[in-house]
Formats: sequence, structure tokens, C-alpha cells
Amino acid sequence: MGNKRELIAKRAADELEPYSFVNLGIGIPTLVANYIDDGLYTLHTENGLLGVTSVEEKDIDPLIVNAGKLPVGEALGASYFSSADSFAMIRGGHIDVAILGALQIDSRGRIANWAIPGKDIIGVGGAMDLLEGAKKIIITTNHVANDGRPKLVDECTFPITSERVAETIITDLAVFKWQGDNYELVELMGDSTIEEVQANTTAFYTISNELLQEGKV
Amino acid sequence: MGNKRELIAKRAADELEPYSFVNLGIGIPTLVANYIDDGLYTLHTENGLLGVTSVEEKDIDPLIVNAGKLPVGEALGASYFSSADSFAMIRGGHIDVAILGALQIDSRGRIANWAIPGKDIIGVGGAMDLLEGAKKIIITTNHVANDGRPKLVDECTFPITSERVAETIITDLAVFKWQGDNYELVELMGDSTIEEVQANTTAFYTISNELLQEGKV
Amino acid sequence: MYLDKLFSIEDALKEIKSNHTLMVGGFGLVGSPLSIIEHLTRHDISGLTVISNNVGEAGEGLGILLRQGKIKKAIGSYFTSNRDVAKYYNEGKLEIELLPQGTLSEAIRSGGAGLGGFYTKTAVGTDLARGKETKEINGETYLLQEGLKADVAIIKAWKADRLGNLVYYKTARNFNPNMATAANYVIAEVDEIVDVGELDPDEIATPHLFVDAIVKSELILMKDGVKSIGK
Amino acid sequence: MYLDKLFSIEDALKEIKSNHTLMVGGFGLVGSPLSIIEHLTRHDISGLTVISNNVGEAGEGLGILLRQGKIKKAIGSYFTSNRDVAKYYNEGKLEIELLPQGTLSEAIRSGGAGLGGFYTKTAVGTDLARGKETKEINGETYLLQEGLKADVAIIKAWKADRLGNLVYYKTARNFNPNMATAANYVIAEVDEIVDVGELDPDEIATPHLFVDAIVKSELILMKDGVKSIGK
Repeated sequence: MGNKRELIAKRAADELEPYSFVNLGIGIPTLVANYIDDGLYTLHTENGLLGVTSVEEKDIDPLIVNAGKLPVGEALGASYFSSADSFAMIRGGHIDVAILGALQIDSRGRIANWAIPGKDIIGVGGAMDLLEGAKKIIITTNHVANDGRPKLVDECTFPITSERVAETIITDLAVFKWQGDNYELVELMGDSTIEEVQANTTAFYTISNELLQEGKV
Repeated sequence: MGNKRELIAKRAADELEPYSFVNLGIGIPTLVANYIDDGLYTLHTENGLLGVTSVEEKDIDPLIVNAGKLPVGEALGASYFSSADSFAMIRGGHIDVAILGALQIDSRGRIANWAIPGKDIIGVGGAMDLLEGAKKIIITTNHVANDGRPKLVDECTFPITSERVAETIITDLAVFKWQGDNYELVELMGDSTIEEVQANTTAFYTISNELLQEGKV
Repeated sequence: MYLDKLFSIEDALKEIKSNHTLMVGGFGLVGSPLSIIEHLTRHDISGLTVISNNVGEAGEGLGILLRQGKIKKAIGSYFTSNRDVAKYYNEGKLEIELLPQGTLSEAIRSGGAGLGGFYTKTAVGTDLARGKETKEINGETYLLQEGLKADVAIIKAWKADRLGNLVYYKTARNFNPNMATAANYVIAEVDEIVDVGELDPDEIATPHLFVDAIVKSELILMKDGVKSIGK
Repeated sequence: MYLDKLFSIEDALKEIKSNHTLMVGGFGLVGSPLSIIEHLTRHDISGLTVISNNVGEAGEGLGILLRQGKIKKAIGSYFTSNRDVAKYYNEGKLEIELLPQGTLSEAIRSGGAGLGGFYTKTAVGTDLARGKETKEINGETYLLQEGLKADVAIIKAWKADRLGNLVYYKTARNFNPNMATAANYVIAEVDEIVDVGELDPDEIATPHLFVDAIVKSELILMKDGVKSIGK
């Protein structure tokens, strides 16, 4: 389980361009920090810090936290700012990539990651702003929900977070890229098979020529 | 001439409540600074400084200027901020008083102080924001224009700066206070007479009971 | 020669009255005016509308005020971590206005800046756009968010001078400087008070004209929780 | 290990092309990127739309670009002090968009913050409200101002580290931090370059993600005018 999550995080790290500004959501996205080089990427946390690093237990400052309210460290060249300034950065298109989790992703590229009808989750935080403002969205998630149901569905049944399309989806089974009208399956993760992906995905997607040519179908 | 301007400035200073935050416009308003106690009032200049003081020639820093681009000093406890933050202060109602000049003031309490039709004045600066945002407006001006024509007119012929009423008008002849529907003449300046005021004012105004009782009419 | 804004917490709290709208700084407990909130729990005040990112935690910070029945309405972005919020909401004891975090902080800034509101793309097409006006600007759809204002803001800063100039500490800054601009009366809880002139004019984050009262922290957030530092 | 953003002025200027919209910091000559402007006068660029509080002075700063016929349109708040502006405007050689100074700086901030625009009361009922949409909000009339953006911003700061973090000096701050957020490419002219880590993280006014290039000042504003400080 932990291994699957680490695998997803590691694959997400490979998507990042050097020198980009990256915001990491809670959950699997947070793990991405373990696979990137501090000097090459700058991490942003929407509560007001550009230049997030990990912190050792002994160096924890309770007044330096990330958006998950967890203790973090301060990189060389870091800066702090107000909430309004932080979201101005996000909405203004100054964050290159946001790596986020998702409850559902649908055939139209839309993400649901803030609310489950009937469950007492009354909170949205920065999710809608990040989906709106980040130049590129990478979704990292288990391919299916805890109850085994597909997360990649034809149409989100949970409330969507934005009408904006998420460009890249990385799960424990596969990698999908948005191709203008639909997702394309571009890569199988680990030793997963096309059959596994098909059995666990109700969203519409195409399969890349490369995968087809490799005879994986 | 200088004397008249100083008289107006001195009278305007008397209007200020202790500990208020005051923005001074260009011209006569700038002179008001000579009549107030630095510790009791805090001067704001809209280009981005709270805590303006006068500066001696030898201490001039070319990068500390007021909205008239003239060198000023920095008071103890001063702070600097961006233009957007400075006007947020103004529009947000955080400036208690703006003391401004005027080309015309009309019976409806409206001020014209930014443009003269047919003249090449293409600039508004912070005048409209100050008239909109300051809690109280004091206009300091010569009673008549350089050509002898009244500045207090029935309706502004120059473009107005705001629909907002200016509460207090201080000229070399008189002091007027807005009374909900119209200006009231509440004070004669120096040795001026009601007749002088009447001869040089085409705006509608009433005369205070106090002045009537003093038999000045 | 200047107005000394240093107050006792009890004296400053006299400005908060029942049915007030109150802005409360902090992201969770980080940068939250913990001492002022603690004093508030001892006062007989009700019907508060609270504008704050969270409503503290269950039974902690603003969470205590909620349990005391003092909060009528909460405007914020993330109430999930305090399970009481959903409970009170489901029982009809609490009104909720949920805003995306960026819309919340921008609305506070907007209120403080004297603006009527602003157009954001955030939340367009989602459930949180319900009841909001939309508008096409340059071919894109935006929704209108009006500015937020409060009767009183209680905020947390690191250092103040006696005039009320403030500087903040690291991620304890968060909503505090924005809230300082948007209330009729602003009470700043600070850890340290310095002489006027000690704060560099280029580094003051909240100029003193925004601040009405400064109070000294009695509780602070340490690595192992909230601790009393005495008076 | 980091991206060094220090450029020669000539290299940084390659980003500015004919028909670009250019934001230029400064209040008059104070806080204006004088060295970058001086280099621009030597380039064959035309059709610029300039967003700046002023268009320099007659024959000084941006005023030279105007005389060279490089500026097609000026968006700002106060053009009176450069008499050429009225002359070029009257001769039909220059378009002008005049905004109240607070509306100008807020529009720049708004553009940088990804907002479609905002509602302000400033200018309602005046000649500068012509053509602007108005709206009643809570019983008061506001007008809509859309956000402003630029292809390139040239700004002036005091110190930068090599990552591009910036701090400003006194009233030379003015429009610069707002413009730093609102352009696709941002060139910051600075007087001093320090090591990464030397600027206090709580005091950085412009975080480095906004800045694309740093260049070193060659001209600075002294008490007795603009002086060359060599390279």
C-alpha cells in the first residue's frame, strides 16, 4: 500500500520540469517532495510560504506549517506572505504545477476532490483555487476507491472542484494524459496490465499508439 | 498672497482631531503641515508613505518624496507600502481627513479639481480616490480664481472629481460647512465681510445663526 | 506624545458585542489570537458571525465558542477538521458560508480596500457558485464575490511597536494582515512590544493606522501544544 | 544549483518586442528603472502600449521613447507634468487611457492576481466613468475596472538575491511590487545583488517566482539628478 503510494509519487516527480514552482496537495502529493531535488524545484504552500522543505523533528518550529498543518522547513531563499498574496500567486498563474489528489476524475477531465454527498466534509480549502490557477495539474491517486469502485468515471457523481481539465492522471495502474477531447492511456505502472485498467475504469479514454504497438493490448 | 495661503492652512489645521491620519494635497494643503504637531497627527502620502515629516535640505533623500514629487522626511514609526496598498488604505476608509485644493465647488457640495476643459491637463492622480475614500474632506482654496471669477459656483462647469460632498470649505474669505442639503457660512476669515463673500460667491449657501446674531450681516 | 494602544485583553474585548461580525486570524491554531479567544470564552456574548478560515478545532480555540453556543454563523474555507461544525450545522444550530480559501482571503482584502467586490474564476461551475452572479470578461466566465467586512478583527502578530505597527512571523502571518484592514476595530495580540522606531519602515507589514488595540499574548503555540506564558 | 537570473540589460531587453504592452514602475523618476529605459531608447521598437503612472518627463525617461515615436498608447494616472503627452495626444499620435491612481494600481494588482476585475466607487459620476459598467452593491454605485496585464514589466528594486527575491527602498517602492505580478516577463533593475539567504524571508516584498531577470543599475537618481554609476 505504502509502496504503491510511493510509486505514484515518484512517477509524478518525473513529470516536473527543472526550476518549476510546485504546489503539493495533501496525501500522495506530499510524498512527491521525497523524489525531487530541493535546488531544482521550489515548493509553494498556499497558507503562505514559497520554499518549503522537509524538517527534522528536532528543528520543528510550530509556526512553520504547510497547508495540511504539518510542520515543514524553510528553504534557502524562502519567503512568507499573506493568504491574499498567496492565492494571488495561484490564481495569477504563477504556480507552474499543482499535484493534487482526487476522489473522482471524469471523461471530461473534471476532478472531484472536495466533498462527498452525505458525508460531513464541510471544507474546500485551496483546492478550487489551485485547480483554477495552476498552469498544469497532475492528479495522483489510487486507481480505485477504498471500496473498490472506479475513480475514473464517465461523469463525476461527487461535486466537481472545477470545470478545468486536469492534464495528467497518475495512478498505481496507469498514466493518462489529456488530449484535447479525452484522456489517453500513455503508460502502464509497474506490472499492471491493460486488462486491469479496463476492468477498473469506467471513464472514456483512448490508448496511445505506442502502447498499442508494444502489443500490450 | 503668501499670507492669505498661510492663513487658510492655519485655519485648516484647527479642524483636525488629535491622532488623526491626514492626507495633504498639493498647494495650500501642503502648508498645513507647518501648523500641526508631528506627534499628534500622522501624515499619509498616497505614493506610499505613512508618517511624512518635513526634511532639511542637507537630509534630503531623493527616494523619499510625497505625491507632489517633493522631498519629505520620515517620521518615527513611519512605514512604506506599494501603490495598491496605499490606495486600499484610502478607499477602505482608513484615512480620517484629506485636505485638498479645488478649482470649483458647487451648491451640491461637489468639487472640481482635476481638469479644465480646453487646457492640456491630462492627469487625475489620486484626487478621485481621496475624495471617495477619506472619511472627511476639507477644501482649502482662494475664494476666487486668478481671473477673479468665483470658485464657489451654483454648478461646476469644470469636470467634477467625485459626487461625494466636501464637508468643509476654507477660503481666504470664509469657512463653510455642509449641512446635509447645502453649505452654511459659519465663519468669516480675518477682516473679511459678508458683503465680500456674497459678491464673490455664486453657489447657494445659508448663513449660520451665530453669524446672523453677531450682526455681521 | 503618541496614543498608546497597549490594552489589557479584558479592556480591548469591551469592543466585541453580541451579534457582531468578528474576523479571527489564523490557519488552524497557527497565527491565531489564542489568548484573546480564551478570554472571549468567559464573556456573555452571543449571536456572533465569525469570519475565519476554520472554527478552531473541536473544543479548542474558536471551537469552544461554538460549543458555548456563541457562534450563529461561520464564514470560512475549511471546517472539516472540527467535527462539531458539521454536527451543529446538521442540527440547524449554525449557519455556514463556505468559500474557496483564495476567495475568502481576497474578499477580506477587498472589504478592507473599499472595493464592492471582484470577479474570480475560482469555483465557476461548481456547487460553491450557487447563487453567485457570473459575468463574461474577455471570453471567460467569472463569478462575483463581494467584499467582507467585520465589526471587530482579532489578529495575531509577532511584534508591535506602541503605535501599533506590526510584523508577522513565518506562516503565522496567513490571514492576519488582510483582516487587519477590514474591521471597524482591530485588536492585535502580539508576543513582543518594541519601542517606536525599532521596526524598519520598509518591513512593517501592517501600518499602525489599521490597529486600534495591542494586547500581550498569554498563550502561545509551542511544539508540544498551547502553553500559558503567564502575564 | 539554482537558476541564475542575472542578465545584462541588453540580453534582458530581447524579451521586449514591437507592439508589446509594457508596464514600467516608478512615480516620476523615483523607483523608475532608469537604466533599462535608457537602453530601450537605443532599440528599434515601436507600437508600445505603456502602463505607467506617468510617461516620464519631457525628454526624460519614458519621455524619450515618446519623442522617438515608440509609444502608441499610454495608460496611467498623471501625464500633466510631461507636456509632450498632451501635444502628442492632440496631434493624434498617442492614445491615452487615464485612470485614477488607485484604480490604476488596483487594476495592475488585479491582473497579477488572476482576477477579471473589481468594483470601485472611485470616479463614479465623473468623466472618467464614461464607458464603464456600473453596478449597485448594497445600495451604493460602483464601477467595474478590469484587470491589467502586460507582456513585459520593467521595474526597479533596491536589493535582489540571485534567485530574484526583491526588497524595495522607501517611496521608490510605489507601483513596482504590483507590476512584478502582472506581466509575462519581469525584468527587475536593482542597485545591489546579495547572496541567497541574506534577505530575511519575512521581509521579502517580491518572492522570486515573479521575477524572470535581474539587471544591475547603471543610472541612479541622486539628490542632484540622474547619475551614471558605470557598469
